[in-house]
Amino acid sequence: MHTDIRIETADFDVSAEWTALRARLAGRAGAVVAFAGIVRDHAGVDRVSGLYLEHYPGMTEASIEKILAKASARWELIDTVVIHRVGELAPREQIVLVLVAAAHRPDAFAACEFVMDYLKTDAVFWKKEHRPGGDAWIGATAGDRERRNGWAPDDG
Amino acid sequence: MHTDIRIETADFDVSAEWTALRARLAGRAGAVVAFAGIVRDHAGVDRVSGLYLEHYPGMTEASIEKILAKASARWELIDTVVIHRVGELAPREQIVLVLVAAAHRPDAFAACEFVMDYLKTDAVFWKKEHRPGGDAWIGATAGDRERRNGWAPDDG
Amino acid sequence: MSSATCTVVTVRFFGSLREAAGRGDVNLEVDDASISGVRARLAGLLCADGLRALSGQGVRVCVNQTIVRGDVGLRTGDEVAFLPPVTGG
Amino acid sequence: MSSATCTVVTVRFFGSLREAAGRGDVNLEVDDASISGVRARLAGLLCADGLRALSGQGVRVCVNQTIVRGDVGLRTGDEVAFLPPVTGG
Repeated sequence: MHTDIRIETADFDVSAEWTALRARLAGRAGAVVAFAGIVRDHAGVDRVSGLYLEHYPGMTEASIEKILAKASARWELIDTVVIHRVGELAPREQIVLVLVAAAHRPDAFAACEFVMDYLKTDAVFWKKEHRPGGDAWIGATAGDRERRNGWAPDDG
Repeated sequence: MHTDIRIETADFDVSAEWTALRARLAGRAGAVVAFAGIVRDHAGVDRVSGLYLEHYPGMTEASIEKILAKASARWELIDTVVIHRVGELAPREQIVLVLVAAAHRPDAFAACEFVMDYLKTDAVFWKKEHRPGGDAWIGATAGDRERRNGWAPDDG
Repeated sequence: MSSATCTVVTVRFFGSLREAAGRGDVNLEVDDASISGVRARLAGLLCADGLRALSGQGVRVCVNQTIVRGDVGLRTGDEVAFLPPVTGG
Repeated sequence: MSSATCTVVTVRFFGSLREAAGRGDVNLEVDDASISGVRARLAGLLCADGLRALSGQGVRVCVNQTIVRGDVGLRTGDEVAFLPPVTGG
């Protein structure tokens, strides 16, 4: 499986990543699923004027590698790309891109969603929301943990 | 909800579609999921040298509209795009693109997969595979129907 | 048959049925303005295999792009379509 | 303290702990070459709030980018990191 993990301050270009992935694919790939996370301008009832994302170089990449290894042990994947931004991000900016190519559609969908769910709970990032009332460091929510734990090893 | 349904002979440009969708999104969109189906060079053990896709202009678009209406009744969606190609397609060519934007990730993932599952069973297309032993019209498989029926109205 | 008493409909065939019928569409004048009237008229037009395919498993009949069940009446200008099982994606 | 008996480690703070500690990293000379030795040394360096935060709920300690539980020994050059609860995506 081809794997690409990148932590970047600059915005990523989904078009370029998609095109590069497609160029790598041989004829056995039947499905590509892409997920992009975008900074919303609110969180619940609170307005959010931006996010600050921090990582631990080395450890962060390793935490994502572990997630991709888990995914490729469960599904037959051909190509996976994870790009995660750090630094200051304004609303409407892209935060994260997950690209998964597989021979079959169910594998590509499940793996992409699995990777996103694990990124929320297991990837080594810290996230601060800028709100009118002040900044707030936010962690994974109970809902995030529930979704992650829903991927029991035997339900895939 | 913004909706765009197109049946085209020419290849589509995921980059252009992605960029256009992002430009339409306001700050409440937090998630974009894209699925692209690609012609594989085999089906099971058989080599496949290409596909021929046929549609019924008017009725095909209506069948996809109905699928998108079902999806938007179940999930909170902001923007959906379905582009489906017809005509002769070679292995590695793109067949179908489904783009879904939503405020939240679970909605975007579920709706995109739902739309793909329904396209397999309910969208008005006919598909012929070119194989070394001769051409074969193929229909939705038992697996396709199972996946579609898995979206019972009360399990979302 | 006189055009005054005749109903003219378009019949369309898709996918494997288009191949079995040897054509994509045909305009038919039918005395019996109904699906069964169309089928009777097609009996004089298609080969046995083509005709049999129209009643194959999973084949649906549409009038003006709406699926119909059983026999229904037709008017001049109606479009009757025979659809084999569909699959997209 | 003499450099011959001292262990020099780098301590790093992330996210809310970086803010609570008022710094991202610091090089520490510790006589007691262990996590508890680092904590003792930090007591003389951080304000009470910062120190308390290091023992907050969900805080994990890493040595050379591997999570450790309980107290472990350290060598010169080791990197000790305090990680508050993570979230990506």
